[in-house]
Amino acid sequence: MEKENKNIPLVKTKTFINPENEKRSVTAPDGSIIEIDPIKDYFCQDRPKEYKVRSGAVEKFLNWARAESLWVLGFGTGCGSIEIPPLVTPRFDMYRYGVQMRPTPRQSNVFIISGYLSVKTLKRAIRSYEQMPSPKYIIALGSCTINGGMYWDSYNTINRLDHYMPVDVYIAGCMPRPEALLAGFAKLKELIKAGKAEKANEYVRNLDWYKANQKKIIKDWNMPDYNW
Amino acid sequence: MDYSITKFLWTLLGLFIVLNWGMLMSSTMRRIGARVSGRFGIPWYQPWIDLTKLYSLKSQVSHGAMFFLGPVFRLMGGVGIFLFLPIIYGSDHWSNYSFSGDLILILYFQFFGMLGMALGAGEGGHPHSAIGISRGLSQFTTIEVPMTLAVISLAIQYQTLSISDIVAAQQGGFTTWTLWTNPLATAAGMLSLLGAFGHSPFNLVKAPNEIPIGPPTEYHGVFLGVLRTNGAILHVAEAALFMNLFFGGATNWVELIVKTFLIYFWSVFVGTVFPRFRIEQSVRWFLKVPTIIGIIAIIIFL
Amino acid sequence: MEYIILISGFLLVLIGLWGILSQKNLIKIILGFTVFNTGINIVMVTVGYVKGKTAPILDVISPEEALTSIVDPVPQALVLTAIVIGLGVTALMLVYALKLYQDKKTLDINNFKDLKW
Amino acid sequence: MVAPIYIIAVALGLAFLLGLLKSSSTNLGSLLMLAGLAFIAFVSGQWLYEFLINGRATEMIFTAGFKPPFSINLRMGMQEALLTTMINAAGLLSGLYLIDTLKKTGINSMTVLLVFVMSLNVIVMTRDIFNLFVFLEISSIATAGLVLLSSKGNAFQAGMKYLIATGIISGLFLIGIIFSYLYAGSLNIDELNAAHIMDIKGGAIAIFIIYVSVILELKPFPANGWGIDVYTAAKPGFSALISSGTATAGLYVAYKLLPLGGETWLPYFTIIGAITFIGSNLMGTRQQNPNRLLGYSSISQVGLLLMILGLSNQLGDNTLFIAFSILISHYAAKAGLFWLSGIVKSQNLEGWAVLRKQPFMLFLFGTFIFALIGFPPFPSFFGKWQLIMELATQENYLWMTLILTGSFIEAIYLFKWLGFAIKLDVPSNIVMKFEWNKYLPVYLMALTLYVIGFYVSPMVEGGAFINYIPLLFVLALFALDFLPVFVKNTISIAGIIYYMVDLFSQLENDLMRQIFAVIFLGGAVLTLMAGYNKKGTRAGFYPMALMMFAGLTGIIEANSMLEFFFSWEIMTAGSYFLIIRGKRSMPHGYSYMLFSIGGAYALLFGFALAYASGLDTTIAALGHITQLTTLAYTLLAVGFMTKTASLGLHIWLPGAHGEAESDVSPMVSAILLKAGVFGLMLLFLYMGTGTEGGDKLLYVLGWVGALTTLVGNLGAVFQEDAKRLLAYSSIGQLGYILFAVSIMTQLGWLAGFTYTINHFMFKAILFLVIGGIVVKLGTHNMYEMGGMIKKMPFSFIAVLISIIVIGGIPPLSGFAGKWLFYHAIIQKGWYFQGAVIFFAGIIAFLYLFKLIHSVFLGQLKDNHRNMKEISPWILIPSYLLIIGIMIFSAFPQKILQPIGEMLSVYFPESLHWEGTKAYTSLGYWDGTTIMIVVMTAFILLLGWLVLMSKKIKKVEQFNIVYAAERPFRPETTHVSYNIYAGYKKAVGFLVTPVVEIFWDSMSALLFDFAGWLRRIYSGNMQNYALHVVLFIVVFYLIALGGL
Repeated sequence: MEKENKNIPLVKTKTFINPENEKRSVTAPDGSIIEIDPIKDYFCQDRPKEYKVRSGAVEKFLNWARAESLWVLGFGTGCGSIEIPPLVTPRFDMYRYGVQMRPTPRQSNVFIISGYLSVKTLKRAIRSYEQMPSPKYIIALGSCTINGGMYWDSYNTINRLDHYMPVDVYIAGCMPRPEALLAGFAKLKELIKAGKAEKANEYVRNLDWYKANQKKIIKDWNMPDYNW
Repeated sequence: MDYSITKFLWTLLGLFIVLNWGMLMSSTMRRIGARVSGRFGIPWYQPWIDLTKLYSLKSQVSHGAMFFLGPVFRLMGGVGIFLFLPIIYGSDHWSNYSFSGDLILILYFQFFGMLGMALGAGEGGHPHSAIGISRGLSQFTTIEVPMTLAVISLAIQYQTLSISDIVAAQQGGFTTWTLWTNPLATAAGMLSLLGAFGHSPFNLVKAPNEIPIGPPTEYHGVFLGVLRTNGAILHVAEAALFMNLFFGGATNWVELIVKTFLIYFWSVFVGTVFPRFRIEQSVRWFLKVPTIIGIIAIIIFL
Repeated sequence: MEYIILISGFLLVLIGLWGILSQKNLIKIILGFTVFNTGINIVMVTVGYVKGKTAPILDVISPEEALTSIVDPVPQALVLTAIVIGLGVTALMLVYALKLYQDKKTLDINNFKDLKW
Repeated sequence: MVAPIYIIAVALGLAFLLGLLKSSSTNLGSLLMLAGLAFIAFVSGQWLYEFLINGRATEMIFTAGFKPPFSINLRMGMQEALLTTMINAAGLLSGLYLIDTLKKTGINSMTVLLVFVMSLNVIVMTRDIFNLFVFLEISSIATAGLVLLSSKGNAFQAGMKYLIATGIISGLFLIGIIFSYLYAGSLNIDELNAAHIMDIKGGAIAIFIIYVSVILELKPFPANGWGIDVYTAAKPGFSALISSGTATAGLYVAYKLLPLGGETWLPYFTIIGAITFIGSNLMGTRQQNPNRLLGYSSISQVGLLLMILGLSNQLGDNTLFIAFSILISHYAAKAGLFWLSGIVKSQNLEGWAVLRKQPFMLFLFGTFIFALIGFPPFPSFFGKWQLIMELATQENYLWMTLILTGSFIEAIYLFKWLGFAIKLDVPSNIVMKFEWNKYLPVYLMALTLYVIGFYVSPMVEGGAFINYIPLLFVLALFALDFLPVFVKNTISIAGIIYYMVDLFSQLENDLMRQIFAVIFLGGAVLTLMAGYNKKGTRAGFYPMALMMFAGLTGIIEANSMLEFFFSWEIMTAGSYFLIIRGKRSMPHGYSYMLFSIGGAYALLFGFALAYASGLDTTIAALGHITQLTTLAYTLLAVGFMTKTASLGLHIWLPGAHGEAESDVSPMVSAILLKAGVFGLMLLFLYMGTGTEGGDKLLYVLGWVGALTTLVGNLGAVFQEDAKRLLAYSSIGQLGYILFAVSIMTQLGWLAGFTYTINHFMFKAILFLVIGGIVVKLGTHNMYEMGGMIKKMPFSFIAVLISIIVIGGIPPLSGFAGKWLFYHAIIQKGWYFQGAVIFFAGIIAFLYLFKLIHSVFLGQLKDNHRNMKEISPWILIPSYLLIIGIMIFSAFPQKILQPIGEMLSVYFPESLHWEGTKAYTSLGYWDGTTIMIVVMTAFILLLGWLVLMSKKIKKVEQFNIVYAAERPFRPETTHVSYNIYAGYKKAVGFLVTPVVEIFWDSMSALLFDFAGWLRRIYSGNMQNYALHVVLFIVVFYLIALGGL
């Protein structure tokens, strides 16, 4: 599915570089001068590649394993993040379903965008998402991620999450209760088991479009486009 | 000295059993923990699923060669302890490669994995990794003090450092266990075990929610899978070591399973009751009560 | 009689020493020094003196008599030498006093403590 | 043959002749004066030659044709000839040196100089006590006259003080003479000596007066303020003459008059000598003015010689040898130093750094300093050795202690001075101008020291066997110092390899020495290889390095204690120069030297006790010490422990090793420290077990070793400086070795050997590699490094392997040490020491991780981006050592079994081998199998990971999970500084620098005491006169007043 650029009005954007990240030069021990570009030098500049989606019995089994072992990144974005902690309480006990919290994106598969996403947080959310190993999934929680919800005309939040990040499952409501989240997980599991949750590849495929969208509202990129 | 293929296969089988028992043990412990807080907890087979998933993830980044080798070192640490440990007393098949060294070998082989992990995590470049390692090493220096004292006490008691001989000396019933013949050494050893297993209050290496999650912050996918594999093996192997030293060893797998479970449970039990120490508290604690117990355990033999 | 001279010789030595140790003026110290030297010379002469014998000068008495009648000549010879040396030393001291005076325009020895410790 | 009387005749004649010259014809005058001085030097030299070569009999010269007592007579014997030659040589050279000054001040001063030298000659030769007095006075007057060469105001003051004091003293001397004449009826010294004046009533007073004045002439502490000022104020050229000439003559006077009072008076000489020796040296520690410092040093040396005279009845036949060898060192060194001081023209010690502009003069300066302290190959070394040996046979421990203490205090200020000269910034306001007449005397005096040192060495028992070949090699390298590094390095390595081959043929049956030979010389080759990456000439490095290695070789080769000590001191000197080469090494080289000298004196004391026990000079004498056995062993152990840097004596090491140059650090750490280990092993082998004191000592040393390990390792944990960290680690490792050898079982020693070999290998690697990196990155601070693994992968592997060995992680060879340790400790029953050792062993992981993490892992710093791998010349030796480690790890039995067999001669066998498997009564270990198992398993597991891995994306340093932000800079992301803060909070109290505080307060105490004491030198000439009088009174009260 190819996204089109029409949806977003083209606006000339001016990038902003924090003085801290301006180019600077340092002196090496042997006296030579080294130019440092803090935005580029420290980071891997490569574009991501799509991974191969296999089929067959083994892959089906592995998909089942992926579905039954959902590791959620502990990253709360909006007011919805308050709905996540109850999931580990006896009342909801998401561990039963193989859903666990992980503290680092490197070890997580599932990213719950829990509610409204300010531009500032969006940048962080994108990075965290990009740092997660594939296959990875996004659950968008609450109305704000769908159309901005009560923040639809806010100057500082986004209205449609899937312009910026590929969403697997939307959970509507303001706010959805933990039960809805559990239902969301169930839905996600279904998708994974069916082999339909390959949005990570879609993100890679349409990376330019996503990046263009992201850059339209995020002015101060202080890292390269894609975060490994 | 048996280098035959048969021996190798038996050892591999033993490793497989230990790995699976380790995973089962960990899920059981987590279920117990869940029940304490009124939950169901994970399914008993969750570790296997997690492991499968980790091994089947599709993208992988690496910070460098040492980052890549770190998990291998770590796994080697766990496997090594298993290899050099006579896991079942009186069994040729399950004595593994324990003929190549005695208790000292195992005590020092623990560092193999620690060091490798530390280096691997270090190359990851994440500050939390380094902080976690520095805590882990700091704590480990003091964990080993009561352990060393206990080992010396055992060596005086049994006049041997060979694990098989120590187990042999404990055969003959419940009352001949070190637990009863040398309770102070056992106490020192079991207190040091709390630190070695790294459950609360001594879980400041990974320190969830504080420096999430310490050394393996950058590890993911296959790397994490290797680390988890190691965790399962290591826990059983270490528990088996304590079992051999203090609780009469095991003459069959069932005995091993029961005893290692209880030994491991001891640390989980303490962990569910106490909150986490700060590093200096932990260090001081190990240098106080367990060390004093260890010293007394030696003094009584003087 | 010899004892009186001997004692007075020693007394002079002590007076000289007292002068050296207590006077603040360099010239007075040098005077003390000469007194000290004189005392020593007197002591030396006295030690060599034998009661009732004459000076060891051979043109008055014959050499044969000399052995029994003159006092020991050696101390006298020594004293002569010592007086000469004392003269030399005193002269040098006075030169030094002069130099010191030229340097600092004073003769008070408390002012000459540039070198210490 | 020219009769000695011509010395006087020609000098006096010339003096009068000079007076006739016009005052403007200074050139002619100076020529005449020099000719005169040369002539009298020739006369005395000719006599010396006659006595030495032709064995001529002593000649008496009777003046005026009469025999004593009616005439003055002179004696020209061996001693007189020697001393007058020395005096005249000094006179001639001083005359040459002062020629400009003399020309400026006029002909009269030349006259005075001639008369002065002549008077000293007569003082030496005369056998008439009154004549002695006359010429003493003449020399005093001449001295006072020559002080005026310096036209500074303070020279007048000094001369005045001198005149007043000597006036009092000579007056006193006169009274003494007249009274002794009264009792003995003669002025001839020989007859006076034969007269037994002591037995006559009142005779004691006469003797007392003579002695007190003779001693006062030698400027005893504290009644010597007048003398010091002369040294300070006079022209250095003349001070040299006072120091070398007057002191020589004065001492000979004392020697001549010794029989006058007989043995009952000797102790007073000794006591006064000792007080002077120690007191003056104490004063020296506070001096800032080089001339004044030299003055104190001169007086202290005279005190030492006075002591030796006082001890002459105990030293017996050796008195003259001892006195001469110390005197000649003092003579040449002090003259040389004073002359140098005139060349440098600096009023403070710091200004001497200007010597660095002329390295050869610096070399001479070092020569003089080392000769004064008594380092080999200078005569004073042999003299001091013989002195201490003889004193020990007489059980004169108090004097031994005092002599060594005094010498130590002397070293304190002399080495401070030398350090200033070597390391401080070259002052721009001081210019050293080459004037041949000033430089030549200095050269000659230094040459004298070497020649005489070589000449006297065979006179000491065992000295004939000293192997000078390595030293000649060193000398050759000195000569070749202008060559580029590459050539010199090759020559050095070739020489060492040749010598090693040669050495091995001698050590066929001595495995222990073989092992140490490999460590010392093999290590030398490997560490020298790293030198190939240096450029330029590297002036002075090679002679010094080779000097250290020559010393180390000598230690192995030594059969006698003298050879051992000789080599030990050579090694110390060489290593001192190596260490002090580092940029910021001055204080550390200084403390290294002081600890080394302290240790060397402890060794000397111990050797002396061993010698005294059986008059045996071989090293085997250590095996049967009967005098103060425990003390002897303790002292020897302490002596060796200064080199192994054990607890309490370790504070020099971190700085010395940490600040040394990058390839010097491995030399001094991996190799030099093993000299101490070798010494300890030798000592313990001879000592054996079973003696009560010995066992107690071993027990204490065991604890010391354990605590050293703890302190060293803990110290390393909290270091931020990479090389200091390694240095502290060395302290810890040496603690292990000390502990291991103290166990005194086969297992313990095997552990000791394992640690020794391992430490040699891994510390060489670490210091080489880390040193190379430190140089390359331009910083010592680990927190300023990071991420080097990507730039320097080979270095990383080398360091990784080393730290695996240090940590004792199987399968590498470090584990062998740990395993042996556990078994040894449990067999021996040293449980708690063992627990401390193992605690320390685990602490090692903290610093090892810090080291490798901070340098190689973590974040790469911006300014290190373009770094390349360190020089292959550093990596090659490192990888050769790694091969060694690997072989040792895979086949430990190949090395440990022969060592075990060697040890089974000394200890009951507690370890046996079956194939590759080692058994003790406690357990077993099979290094080879472990290696195979671990390697196989590791490869399989690596295969597993590779198999499971997906396509790996290699990412950059900031591609980390950073709470979804980016790190600001590498510096803020690299966790290294104070990484063990929490640990410090918990156990930081253990690293309170108690030992440093102790030594600091000790030195503060010493300096404060010296500072308090020197207030007696108020500068007031009356006070000084009072001191003289009080000295007489106190001496009288003690000697005759029954006090």
